[in-house]
Formats: sequence, structure tokens, C-alpha cells
Amino acid sequence: QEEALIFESGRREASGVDVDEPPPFAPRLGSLARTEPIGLPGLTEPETMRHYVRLSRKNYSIDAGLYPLGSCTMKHNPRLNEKMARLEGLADIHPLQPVSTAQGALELMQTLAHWLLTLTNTQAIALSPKAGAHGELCGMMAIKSAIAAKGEGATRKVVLIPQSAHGTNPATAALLGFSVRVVPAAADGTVRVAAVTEALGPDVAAIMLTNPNTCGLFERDIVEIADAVHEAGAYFYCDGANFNAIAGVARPGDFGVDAMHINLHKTFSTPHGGGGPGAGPVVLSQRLAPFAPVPFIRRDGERLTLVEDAAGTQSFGRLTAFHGQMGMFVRALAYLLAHGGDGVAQASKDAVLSANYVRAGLRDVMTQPFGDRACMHEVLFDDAWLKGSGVATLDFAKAMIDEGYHPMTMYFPLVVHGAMLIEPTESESKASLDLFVATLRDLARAAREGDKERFIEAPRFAPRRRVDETLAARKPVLRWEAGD
Amino acid sequence: QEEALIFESGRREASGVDVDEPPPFAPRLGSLARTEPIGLPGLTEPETMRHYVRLSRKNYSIDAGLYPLGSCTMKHNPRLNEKMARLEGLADIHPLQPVSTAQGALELMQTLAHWLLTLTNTQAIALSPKAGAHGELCGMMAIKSAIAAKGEGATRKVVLIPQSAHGTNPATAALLGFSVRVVPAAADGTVRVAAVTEALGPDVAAIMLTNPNTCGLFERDIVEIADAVHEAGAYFYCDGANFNAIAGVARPGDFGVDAMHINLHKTFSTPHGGGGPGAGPVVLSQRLAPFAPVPFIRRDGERLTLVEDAAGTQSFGRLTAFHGQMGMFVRALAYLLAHGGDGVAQASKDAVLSANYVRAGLRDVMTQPFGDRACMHEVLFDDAWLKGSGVATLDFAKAMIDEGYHPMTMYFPLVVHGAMLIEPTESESKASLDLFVATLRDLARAAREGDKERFIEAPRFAPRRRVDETLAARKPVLRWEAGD
Amino acid sequence: MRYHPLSDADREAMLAAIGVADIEALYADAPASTLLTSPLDLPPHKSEMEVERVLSRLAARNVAAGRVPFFVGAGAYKHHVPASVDHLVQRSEFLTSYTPYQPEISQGTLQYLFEFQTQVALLTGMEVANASMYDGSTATAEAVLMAHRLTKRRKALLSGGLHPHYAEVVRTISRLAEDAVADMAPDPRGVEDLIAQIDDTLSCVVVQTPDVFGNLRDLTPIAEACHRHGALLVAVFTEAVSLGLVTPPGAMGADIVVGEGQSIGNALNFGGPYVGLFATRNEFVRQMPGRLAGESVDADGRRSFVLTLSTREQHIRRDKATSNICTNSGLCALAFTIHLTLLGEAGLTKLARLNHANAVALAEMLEKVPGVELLNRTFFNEFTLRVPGDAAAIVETMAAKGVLAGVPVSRLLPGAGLDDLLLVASTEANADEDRAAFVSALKETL
Amino acid sequence: MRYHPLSDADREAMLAAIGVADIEALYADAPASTLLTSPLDLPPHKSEMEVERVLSRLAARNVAAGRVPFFVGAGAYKHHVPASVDHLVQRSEFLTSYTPYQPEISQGTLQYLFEFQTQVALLTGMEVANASMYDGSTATAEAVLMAHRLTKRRKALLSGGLHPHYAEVVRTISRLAEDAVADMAPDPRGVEDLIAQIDDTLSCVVVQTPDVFGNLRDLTPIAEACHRHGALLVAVFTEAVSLGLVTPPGAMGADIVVGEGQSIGNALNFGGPYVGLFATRNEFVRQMPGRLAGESVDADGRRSFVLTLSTREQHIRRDKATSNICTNSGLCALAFTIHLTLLGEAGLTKLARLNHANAVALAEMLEKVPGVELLNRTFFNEFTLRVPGDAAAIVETMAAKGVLAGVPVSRLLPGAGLDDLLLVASTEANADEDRAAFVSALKETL
Repeated sequence: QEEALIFESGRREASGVDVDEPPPFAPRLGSLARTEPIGLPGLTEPETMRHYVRLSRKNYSIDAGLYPLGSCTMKHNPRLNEKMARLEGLADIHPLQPVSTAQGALELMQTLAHWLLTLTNTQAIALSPKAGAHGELCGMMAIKSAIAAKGEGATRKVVLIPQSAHGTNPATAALLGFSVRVVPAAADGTVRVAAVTEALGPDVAAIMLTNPNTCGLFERDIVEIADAVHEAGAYFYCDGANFNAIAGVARPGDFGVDAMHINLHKTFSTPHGGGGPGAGPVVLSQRLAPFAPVPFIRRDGERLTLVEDAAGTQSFGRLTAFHGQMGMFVRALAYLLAHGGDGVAQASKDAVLSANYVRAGLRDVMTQPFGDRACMHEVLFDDAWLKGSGVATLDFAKAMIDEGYHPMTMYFPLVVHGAMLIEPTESESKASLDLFVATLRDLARAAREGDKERFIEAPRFAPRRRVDETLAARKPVLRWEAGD
Repeated sequence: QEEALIFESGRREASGVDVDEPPPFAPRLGSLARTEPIGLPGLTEPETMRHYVRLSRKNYSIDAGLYPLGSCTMKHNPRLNEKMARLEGLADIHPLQPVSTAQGALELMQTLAHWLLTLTNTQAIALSPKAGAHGELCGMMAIKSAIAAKGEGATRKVVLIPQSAHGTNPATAALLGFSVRVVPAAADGTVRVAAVTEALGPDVAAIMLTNPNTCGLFERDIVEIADAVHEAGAYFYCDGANFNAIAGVARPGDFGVDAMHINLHKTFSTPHGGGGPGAGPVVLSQRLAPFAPVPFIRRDGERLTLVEDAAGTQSFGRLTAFHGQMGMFVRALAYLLAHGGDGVAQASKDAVLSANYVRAGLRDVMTQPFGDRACMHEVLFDDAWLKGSGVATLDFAKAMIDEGYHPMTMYFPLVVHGAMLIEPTESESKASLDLFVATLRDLARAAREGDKERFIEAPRFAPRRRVDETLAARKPVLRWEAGD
Repeated sequence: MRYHPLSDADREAMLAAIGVADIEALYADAPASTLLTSPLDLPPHKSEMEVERVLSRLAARNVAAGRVPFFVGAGAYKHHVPASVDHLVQRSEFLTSYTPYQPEISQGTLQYLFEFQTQVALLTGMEVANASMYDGSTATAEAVLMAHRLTKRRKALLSGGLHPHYAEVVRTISRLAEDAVADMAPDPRGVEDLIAQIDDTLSCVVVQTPDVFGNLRDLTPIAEACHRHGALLVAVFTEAVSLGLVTPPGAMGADIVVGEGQSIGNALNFGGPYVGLFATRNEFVRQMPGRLAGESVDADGRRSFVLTLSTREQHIRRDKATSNICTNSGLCALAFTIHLTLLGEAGLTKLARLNHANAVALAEMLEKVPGVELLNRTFFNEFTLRVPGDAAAIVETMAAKGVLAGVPVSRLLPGAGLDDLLLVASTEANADEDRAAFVSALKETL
Repeated sequence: MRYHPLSDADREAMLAAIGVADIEALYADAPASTLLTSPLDLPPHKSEMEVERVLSRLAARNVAAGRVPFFVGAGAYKHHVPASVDHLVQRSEFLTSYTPYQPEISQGTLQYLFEFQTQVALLTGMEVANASMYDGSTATAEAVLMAHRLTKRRKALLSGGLHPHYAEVVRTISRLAEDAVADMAPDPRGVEDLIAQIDDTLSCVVVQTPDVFGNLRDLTPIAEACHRHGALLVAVFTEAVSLGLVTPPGAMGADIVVGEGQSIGNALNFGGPYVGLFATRNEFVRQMPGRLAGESVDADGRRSFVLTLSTREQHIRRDKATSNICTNSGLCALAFTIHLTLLGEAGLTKLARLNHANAVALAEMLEKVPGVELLNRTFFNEFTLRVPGDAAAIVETMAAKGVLAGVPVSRLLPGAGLDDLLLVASTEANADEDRAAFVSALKETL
């Protein structure tokens, strides 16, 4: 059974909420009372439950299966964290109620900050960024402010970015008026210090580097690169998307990082939620600490206070209306407390172990762009092994759906042809990894043996077959219209 | 992907729970410390989530679709009720903590009792029965006790039961040492007073009658039957399974009922939960009130007390360890408060309306054993219309699965050949009922046009095709064994 | 009304299709005298916010176990339930599904019941278990009835260590079903001589371990005596967690094992819903009450699960059924099986150990309180104290000090002359500060 | 560790398959100097029970809105969220699913986003809306950037009634992106002459209604002035429920409408996560930031939904994207769309009416308090009081009396000389007794 849109099944007069009728009163809307109907459909509660339950059943989810999504890190979401985020004293508090009535909330944020600073060996933190990309913006704003404070705002207008970077990196740099200078990677998939030194100059504000990088490799020159960048008077922004490979094992502060965002959902398992909400706290080195955005928390003896006004400080200002994604802070802290320092390190190690185990299971049937070497938490394959089979990376990925799996990350990083980036995470059992490897080997065999149908026609057993994306983009239908 | 049993996927040493290690201590187990391993498998939390989420996806549910289950009443389960049942002050209280620390709980039970007594016009209530059948047992125990108190225990050993009754009725009577005398129904599917009078005698302890009856019809002689039963010195036990057709519309006390259980899940929507837990409070007439089981609540000024000891009362004793299904009481009361007196009556009426609407939609393609007459909350068809088609009631029901529906109740009541009992409930929208009727009409057409395959082979699109029940019963495998 | 999809316009259209003027016409069979002509004196429907307000106020008048030092047991125990258990139990497909009579679309329920049955069998050391009963007390009554059917005798002997509520439930049903019951006296130290009472008239002997006073009981000699006389041994437990650490009844010769499963996966809920566990020997399975999930195959030969041996049940046998029970405790059984899967053998063993350790730590502290005597030689996570004075009054005084100290035996056995006995339970939920609070409140009270 | 499925034995076997001796060997690329050689000074893993204990203690140190008479607003509002909303949001298939880049197995998410977009468009009176932004404030900043792109001008004019936090967010990003901002003075009575400030250098004018002081603003003349000068009107709201009762920005000529959606379906959460709403005209859609779900068909011709127009986004355009945003606020958007589906037009209208009625009732009571002045001629569910004294101190004193009275303007606009102004919000959650408590606490305080 297809599920109708609420605009087809709902009625203007139906409602799934009973609202009390107030006693008669004199409205104070002046001339701005609504005069036209809105056009919103309503459903009663039983219909609403069924609509969304049925919709949900068309979705894949971590709870139902493995997500081998390199760079996106779909790991187990403990339900304890959901329960904690719903504690009345944490969920039902207002960002602007007197801070004297929210001391527990501020203490919680301070505790989370302590964990993040300890895990990264950095000196300050901005909790308010709403997501990873927002954190990037925050970090780069701090860098731009620091440069301006040194009077170099007019000259340092270039940001160095490797070609393999996440798209958010150049987008963030561009948003802040920087131009992007691409740093080439070496044949082994990493950025060497020589390439960075070459690109550095008095016009360079910062380098944006991901470590481990998007090819799943540890940037082995990381310390030398940081030194070179600092020596050139620039700053080192580290994209923290892959922090989950090293949390508890190595500290970005020890690499010389000046700013790094932490995707709480990737590293500390706040739920992805079909695309958000995220949370992207940014840790900062001592050099950038003074420029951190408001609000921030200050301890005043027993009492915690919120500094909400940038006036009289070097803070670059405010990033968002309130104090950040509190609901995500609770979940992340619950994750951290539950794991402990030992558990966080074990999670990183298991993530790396699992990725390498998948690599070991597939290395003889798929090809790796940089040779068969130890990877971090994700393993990168290219499509060289598919050459001549008539099966593209996309087809292979869609065929995985028919086997009960979400596709891996495809065509990213861009530097690798037909990239397939697989990240199993630490949440999978060995049996699950074994089944996954066996399934991919079987598919690989089928691709090489010329069973093209299985790929070109895929998926055949999903709620939908391939969707026409071109049609959607060429003739955008972005909302329901009566009479459709 | 098939889902392995936990005994296949689990490991003896794996656990999804972290338990603190106590400091060293001297055990006090004497010689009874366990020496042999238990053999239980464990799964970590991520594996556990996935196992049960995957299992759940093999189930049908109200939230995903209509359940046309006559006599079983699968209606919408408001989530508010689940939330209320989990309030710390209601879920996390112990049945034996001092009653001074549980006054709110007793007040809640009293409030629920007030609603049930008002809706039924009866005088006393036993809240403790754990389910409908347990309520029947409770009611019949009260009747047996009342008879004994009158000194007629040795003579009144017969219970009158119509052939169309739920199987629990004769089972309950038999359990208490009664013999069953069957009362025939008239051609119109109801029990007439004459038949009852005929069956009555000085050996009769009680009649057990369902009203509305299991054919979905209101027993029109109900008042006369009650009078005759009382006149003969017997008691009237009413099976309350179908109370949801008349709650707020008519009161069993006004029919002359002496005892009736109320299935909180059928009438007041506590979730069915795949087969329980239920709750079956029993309302009692003044004549039976003294015999009600312990515990019961007594109001002592502001204070509520629990009478837990039957000594010194006429109470027939204790039915279960504690005070009944508190978790279900909370849900039922939330349902009642939300609906209000008006909403309860409307629910009954809508349930009856919807059943008749389905009747009107199918009456020209299916056959009704007692002619096309107004039904209560469920409509009964027989299989006369399938004659010669090679399709049996069971096949028709299984074919409904392929159309996205749970089968209706089949082969019950036993008095009707190939019975199909359909109860849509008040929770379905008109659009949902229309689609259901259209689907059944389409199936009926196919059956008559000889498309036998569609029925005999059904279901074809469910998680399983027909399961071999004979094999299961002939060679019972009731647990997993190593090496299976 | 938010729960009713039909609008007045829908109702009109539907009435027209049916061919009647109004809904009342559909009630034409009901005698006019029985139809209400005016609304009942009940409040009108309330918004969700208002319902929450009413019930929250009632909830606030109770003392929640998690908010105070809490030592109340005697058949229901405060344990920590993992958040994932409650989450899973609320999955629509579990919460709002029907009894799995249609196996094709109920494999989720059927497989977990099959797993549950196996877990219960393993835990109790028995061969086979059913898909759950209402609770431990009704399971005990059903066990007695089953023993009557198997032995064709109709008299049970109840140990003095059996939970008094359980004994009452057995006595009530026995009296009304016209079966006989012999009772032993309450037995706080677990020293009764049951064996001397066993003779050829008994269908079964019912013994609890740990018993209601907390004593661990060696069932082996009792089982032997039963079997010598053609009777069955029904073993009872009220604290399922104990089975992680003590010898299971199945290893001591029990024929039927029943118990309360609340303490694994289920909240206290003021007494219900709980989940009764029921296990026995293979040879007795056809006289076992309750539902059973069994393994089979579907038309494509795939392993499948299905309710089976239903010829024992009331909807087939009607007045000859093994029991009148129609529902089990499905969702509570689900909570039990999920929690036990999470625990696994390793976790259950550790959890049981922590319970025992906490109880021992508390007992050691209480033994030192002047005037207080510990009666138990052995116990798991609950024990009996003799206190100087009326235990019920002491509990009440301590409650006023914010400590829920346990169950006075007089509440379970009024008039038995045991007013100075107090049952004290301690689980993993008690921390050091809870024990300290208990001791100091007790000292203040005495 | 309960979250880690790999056992030590598994790890050994996996290392053997990989061909390395230990996990450390896999970190061989990392400079030795950067690898930790001893554990960090962080506590070890904790049981679930212990984590609950720690966080519950922190929670207990906050005053929950539902526990006191509560009148705090200024951009976040205490509304009742139906239990079914939170239940559905926690469905595994919503909670733990990924961004719907694979439409074949993501129709659930894609269809609700399509429905959400339509609801937002209808509510705001606009043609098209995106699949949500982080929150209202960042949506406002993105709207300004979009206006810059569309007009190829780089200067925005901000109304003095715009939420000060929103204005700060716009100013921060504008300063660092080297764009210009013109500010109007704070405007507690909603009487500023914006139109006089509009000229041909502006890309957009940003006006909020109801504004931060609660005043309803007629945008029509402002829109006309904008359009005369080639500028765009960006309309902002922070209380989505108001749209049930007031003229929507789309009907007053707004070009871009942004706002905060928290108050439908989402908890207060101490400020986040919330959900930003973003709507505009069809002609501007290709410059709109954020994700978009669109309708299409699959290979079998069935209606299907898919993320579309992604060429605007950073993973395609990289340094030329419309925005650097990579996530939306999916789950909060889901809560919003479910709650709005439950409400429907009828429910939303009633809810808005009840909010307004409660605010009017409160205002009428407060106007009568000596020394207190109501500044608003119009308002929806929030208004501004002039109080005799420092509003912040009054709020603090009232909080000590158990009434959370509102937001002192000085907290939002420190140093603006508005220390005697208090923002007071009242929603359906306030009952008669809450209003009475407010008035009596205020009188005691003054």
C-alpha cells in the first residue's frame, strides 16, 4: 500500500489535538488578525500514528542494519542517551531563564567541555556551533579574528585546502572571503610537508586539514605541517570529522592544531536523525582562545555564570541565538560517561580494527588507490577493479541495497576515481563484519562474472527502484499543490 | 536476511550491561551456590537493539494497519497513556511500601473504580483480576461464594452458557466444578428468554452471557433473561468482552447483571502487546459485593487504606499476589479522562456505526447467517457465499494478508459455518474503511471468479508463507537445543 | 475528539450508506429501558495537557523507589532496567500487535517467545517452559492444578516459607475448585520438616527458594520424598535474579518450577503487570497451561515459529481446557527476554553477585545494631530481621524519615504473632549512602 | 563494555586476518610523539545506573518550566507537545537513519520533508520552503546572505524589533564575511520609521513580527518600500504558533520568510536543538540555502521523493555553494511536521487563540498592578512591561519565590538603557493559578 501525503488524506477540520476554548476576550491583534485560511490539513491521532509509522518503515536505519558510510560514521545510538536528554530538568528548561535556576545545565556543559578539552589537549572551547559545518565557520571566524587582531586582515586572504577535503571546507573559507589554494596530495594519499611549505606564504591565513584524512589515512607529516604553518604566521584548522579514529589515542592539540570542530554525532554517537540536528563544538588553542564566540561559561566560586555579551572582550561575537545544542550535549556526555576514558580509546581502536578487517577481507577482490596499507577507521577502494565490467560504483552500491545493506560512501573523496569509502565503525560484531565482507565478495564476483543485470537494475527489492533525480532537478516539484 | 536466534548469535561471555564489581565479601549462600553454568547467551547493546528491531519488523501492528478482528477489539493505543504509565511516581512504586507513601496510587485506583461503576451502574468492584479470563474466574468465584453463603453450594452446580460463548466461559465454569448446560440460540442469533427459562432449575447457579453477543448482536431479551435467572435463584454473569459497543450508551447494571469483567484493553485501549498483559476488573451487583476478593480500598476520611486480609469478612479471598495491573489502570484512566463521558459514548457509537458501514459495504457480496440486520460493533459473515469456489474462510483470510491487512476473526463463533467476524472499531477513518471494503469486495470477486491461486497460495508477500502447524504440534520443538 | 477519525459529515454519509437515520437506530435491538437518555455524571473529555496534569498530581503523592533509600522486596524488587529495554518494548510492532495467531505476520513475537521459553528453561534448569503467565502467584496456582491433573490427586502441601500471598491464591482457588490444601506454619528460619508431612494423598508439595523470609532451601531431599510418594515437587521463586547465583530448582529434582519474572526487565508498577514464569519436564508438556511457541517450517521450507499444542487451550477444549487463561503477559515477557539477552550469562551472574554483596554488606551492618537479630543462616538479596518492637510501626516511622526499610511480616501474615519480624531486600540499586541511611534511621527509630 | 561487540578473542582473530600483531600497529603512520602512552586523566566507564545518577543530579539543579508558573519567551516558548510526537520521533527508522541520499531506502524521511516544506510554505504564505535550517537565528543570517546573492548588494538593514540575538548573529557573520549592516535602535513600542532608511544600497531589510517586544508589525508598506528600491524584505518570526492567528508575512509582500519552529513539536532544551524555517518565492529557489526534497518517479513510475537541486550545495559546488551548511535539523523538523499534522488548521487556530487569550488575560491583570505599564498596542502571546525598578533584579526575586516571570530586556540588550523593561510570554501551558501566582509574586516584589 502506498502512503498518501497528508495533503491528500488530511482534512482542514480534522485535528489530533484537543485544545480548550478560552472564555470570551478582546483580542489585541490590531489590524493584523489572519483573514485568509492557511490551507493546512489535519489528521486525528490514530491516523497520524499510522502515517508516520508507515513512512518510517520505508527507511533504512542503524537499528536495522549496518551502514558502511565512510566519513559519515553511523554507529550505535544508545537509548540511555535519549532517555537522559528527556529528563525534565534538562529538556524542559529555557535558555533565558535566570542562570540561578539553571546551574545544573551550565555544570553539564562545563563537564562536557572538560572531556572535550582533555581528549584534544586544547585550551578553550566554543560549544554553540549547531553542526560540523557551523563549527568550521566558528573556527575559521576565530582565525580570521586573530589575524585581524594582528593587523594582517588585509594581507592574509588565502586558505590552503587539500583536494580531498570535505566540500564544507572550501565553502566555509569562501563564505568568509578567503580564496582557496589547493594543496596536492602525494601518491600515497597524504599531504607532505613539502607541498604545504610550497603553498605557504605571507598571504596565507590558515590551512584546513582533515586528520585522519578523507582517504582514511593518518597524515604522517602532521606535526611538521603544523610547525611550518605556524612558522609562516598562519593557523591550523583541523576538520574533526574523523576524530573518532583517534579519540583517546592521540590528541589534536599535540599535532599543533589551533581549532577543530567535533561532530558530536560522528564521534560521540548523538543520533543522525535522518540528517540532523547535529552539534559541532570547536576546541581552540591558547592563541585563538580570546576570540571564542559568546556565550561562554565562567566559574565564579560555586556559581557558574554565562557571558552573553561580547562587548569589552575580544570575542568575535555570537553564532546563534542561544547556547548551542544542549540536547546533543546531554547525549554526548552520557556517551562519554558511559564509555569512560578507557571506552573512548577502545571505541577508536575497534573502529580502526574493523576497517582494517574489512580491508583484509576485500583486498584481493577490490582495488585500493594507494596500495594495501593500514587504514584508519575507514577503508578506501577505487573502481579500477570494475573496469570493463559495465558496472559503475553507483551500480555496485545500489546492488548492496538488495542485499540488505545501505550503500557505502561513493565518489568521495573526489581525488579517487569511483571511490568507495567504507566505515564499519566499532558497533559491529565480528559476525556482522564477516557477513558484510562475504556479501561484498559475492557481489564483486558477480560483477566480474558479468552478471550486469543484478547491478544495473538494482535495487529491485527496496521500497523504491532507482529514482529519477534528473527529472526532479529539471522540473522541481518542491511542495504539494492542490489538484496535483 | 533471516534473523538468527540469540542462541546462535549470542556468546556466553558477551553482555550488553555493565555491572559494577563489589568489594570482596563473604557469601551467605551456604551449600546452594550455583555450580553449573546456565547456558545463557548474551548480546552487546548494539546487537540487542538490532535483533529486536529486526524481529519487530516481521510483525503486523495497529500502528501500521487496520485489524478487523471481531471480538478482539484492536483499536488505537494513545501514546499519552504509555507516557503516563511511566511517570516515576506511578511506575516506580512498590506494592508493599507503606500505604502512607502510596496514597496517590490508591486514589488513582479509586478514581478508575468510580468511572467503571458509573459506566456500568454496579455497586462494587474487584480491580485485581489480571485479565479477562481471570476476571471471569473472579466473578464466578463471587457467585459460587454467594451460593455457598446461602447454603446452596451442594445443589447449584450447573452454569448455563450459550453455544456461541467464548471458550473461556465453559473453561471457567469447569474450573470451579460447575457443569455446563448449553442454551440454544434462536434463528436470529440471540438467546430468547424462553430458552433460558427452559434451562433454568434449582440446580442452576448462574448464566454466563455475553452482551452484545459474539455474533455482534444485542441480546434483546436481556432484561427478561436477567429477571428469570434471578427469579430462579441464580446469578447473571455477563462476559464484558463486548462492552465497547455500549459503554456510555447502556449500563449492564440496568440489564440486571450481577458480575461482569471489563477487558481494559478491549474497551479502554490498553495495548494488546502481542498477547498481554491484560487487566480484567470485575464489577459486582450489591448482592455479590460482600464476596469481592481482597485487596480492596477503603476510604478513612482523607486517608485511603488497603484491606488485604480476608479474615473477618465474607471476601472469597485473594486472586493474585498484589493489587492488580496498576500499569493498565493508569492507561485506562488516562483513556477515560481523555475521552470523558461524552467521548466514551461517542467511541461506542462510532464503533457500531463503522461495523454497520462495513456491513453495508459487503452485504451484497458476502452472506450473513442471521440476515441483513443492524449489528453492534462487529459484523458477522458466514461462508455460504464461498460455496463451490474452492476457497475456504481460512484462505480468504490469508489472502487479506497479501493486501496489507490482518485477517478478520475466523471460525468464531463456532455456531456459524466458516464464520468471519469483522470489527473495525472507532479508530478507523472513513477513507480507511472505504479502502478496506473495496479490498474485500475485490477479493470476494476474485474468489467467486475462481482465482483460486490467489487464496490457496496466500500469503505470498508476507514475511512468511503458511506455516506448518501440524508439524509443530506433532513434533513439538519448544526450545532451542545446542546442535539443532 | 482527537482519537475519533469520523467527522459528523462522515457519520452522515455512513448512515446514508447503511440506510438508517441515526446511530441510535442501530441500537434498536436494545430494550428502550436500558438505553441512557441523558449523559452519565462523568466529566467531559480533556486535553492531553489536562490529563497529564491530573495524573502527575496523583503520581506526586507517591514516594518513588528511586528517590529514597529503598529496601522493600517480598516478591517484587527494585532493579535497574536498561533504557533500551523500555525503548524496544514500545516499538509499535510489539506494543500494538495482536496475539500471534497468524504466524505469517507475527514472526517477531513468535521468535522472541521461543527465545523466552528457552531462556526460562535454562534459567530454571528445566526442559521446557511456556510463553509466560500473569504473574508468579497465579503461576503457582496453575502449577498446583497441573499437578492435580497429572497425579489425579487433589491435595497440595504448602511450605511455610511460601510467600503468604501465593499461598492465599492457591488456597482461594483450591477452596472454590473444591480441592484440598495442607499448610505448614510460617517458617522464618527455614527449618520446617516438610518431608514428614509427605504421604500418598498429595499431588504436590510447593516450596519456595529463596523462601519469603530469604532462606535458601535445598530441594533435593524434598524432591526425593515427593517422588517416593508419587507426588510432584513444585518449586517457586519470587526473585529471578537469584537464579544467576544459586542452584536452580531443576538441578534439585523439581517437577514444575514457577516464579515471578518482574525483577528482570520490568518496573515495580505497584504490583502489576508482572510476568509469571512456568517450566516443567518434557513429559508433562501437554498438561502445562498457557501458550507455547514452537518451531516449524513455512510453505517455502524456511524455519518459522508458530503457536502450538493449542488443543490444550480453552478456545479448542472449552470446558476441558488445561486452564481458562486466554492471555499471557506478552509485553512483560518481551521486557524480560530483552533484559536477559542484554545481561547474558556473564551479566546475570555479575548482577546477582552484586545483589548478594549489597545484601551481605547491609546484613553485616544491621546485625551490629543493638536489639536487632538476623534470622537467616543463608540468603540471597533479602533477609529477615527480628526487631525490638512492632516492625510495622518501625517501618512507618522510618518512612517518615525518608527511608523505605522493608516489609513487616505482619502485613503478609496478620495475626500470626510475627509482628517483630521485618523483611529487608537490597539490590544493585542500593549504594553505600543508602545503607548508611538505613542504619542511621533505624537507630534513631529504635 | 556494553557498547562494543568485539571481544578480545574477536580482536585477536581479526588482527591475525589483517596480518598485524596488535591494534597499535595500525596506527603506525601516526608520529610516535603524538600517540598517547598512558591513559588520559578521565574517569573509567560507568554502568547505565551510574550515568543516570550523575545526570539526574545535574537535572535536579535546574528549575523545569513545567514545575512552576512560567512566562519566559523571547524566542523560545513553553508549549505542550503531544506524547505521540516524541514517540514517533524516537522510532528507530527516523532516529537512527542517515541523510536520505539513497532515495530507494529513505522514502520515509523524504516524504515527511516534502510534507514539511509544504506546511512551512502554507504557514508563512510563501511559495516554497526548504527542509529546515539549524534555527531561527542562523536562518536569518542565511536569508541576509541569500539576499546579497540575489541583489548583488552587500548591505542589510536590521529593524530595531529584531531579536537582539538574531541581529548579533547577522552582524557577526556580516562583519567576518565583510558585508555591511545598518542597525535601527531598539524599538520597544514598534514605532520605528524603517521606510525612511531604505535606499538603493540595501540588499534587504530584516523585520520581525511579532517583534521581540511582542508588537505585531504590518509589513506591507515596508515591502513596498523595499521593492521600490530593489531590495528584498526578509520577514522573521520567533513564535511559529502566532501564524495560526496573524496575517502571514507572505500575504504582506515578504520575499524571504525565516523563523524559529521550536514552538511546534519541540522541547525548550535550554536553547537547542531547534529548527529553522526558511521560505521564499519560487523564482529565488536556486539561491536558497539548505536541503530540498522534491517529487519525482522511480524506474517503475511510482511517485517518489528525492533530494534535489543539490548543485547549490557544498559537496558539489565546494567554494561556490549557496552555504556551507551540511546538515539540516531533520529530527526537529520531523517533530514540527508531526505536531502540525496533529494540529491541522483547526487545531493550530484554536491553539493560537488560546495562547492569545491567555496573554491578554495576563496583560489585563498586570496592567492593573500599580507602577507597571504595558507598552504594546498589539501583541500575540508576549508583551513588554515597563516595571518600576531593575527588571533583572525583579525577575531574580520572583524566581526565588518560584515564579519565572520573563526575560529582562537588559539580558538581551545590555547597556541599552532599557533596564526597566520585562518581556512576558504566556502560552496554553499557563492556567489561571499561574497568572494569579505571577501577579501576587510581582506585587510582593515591587
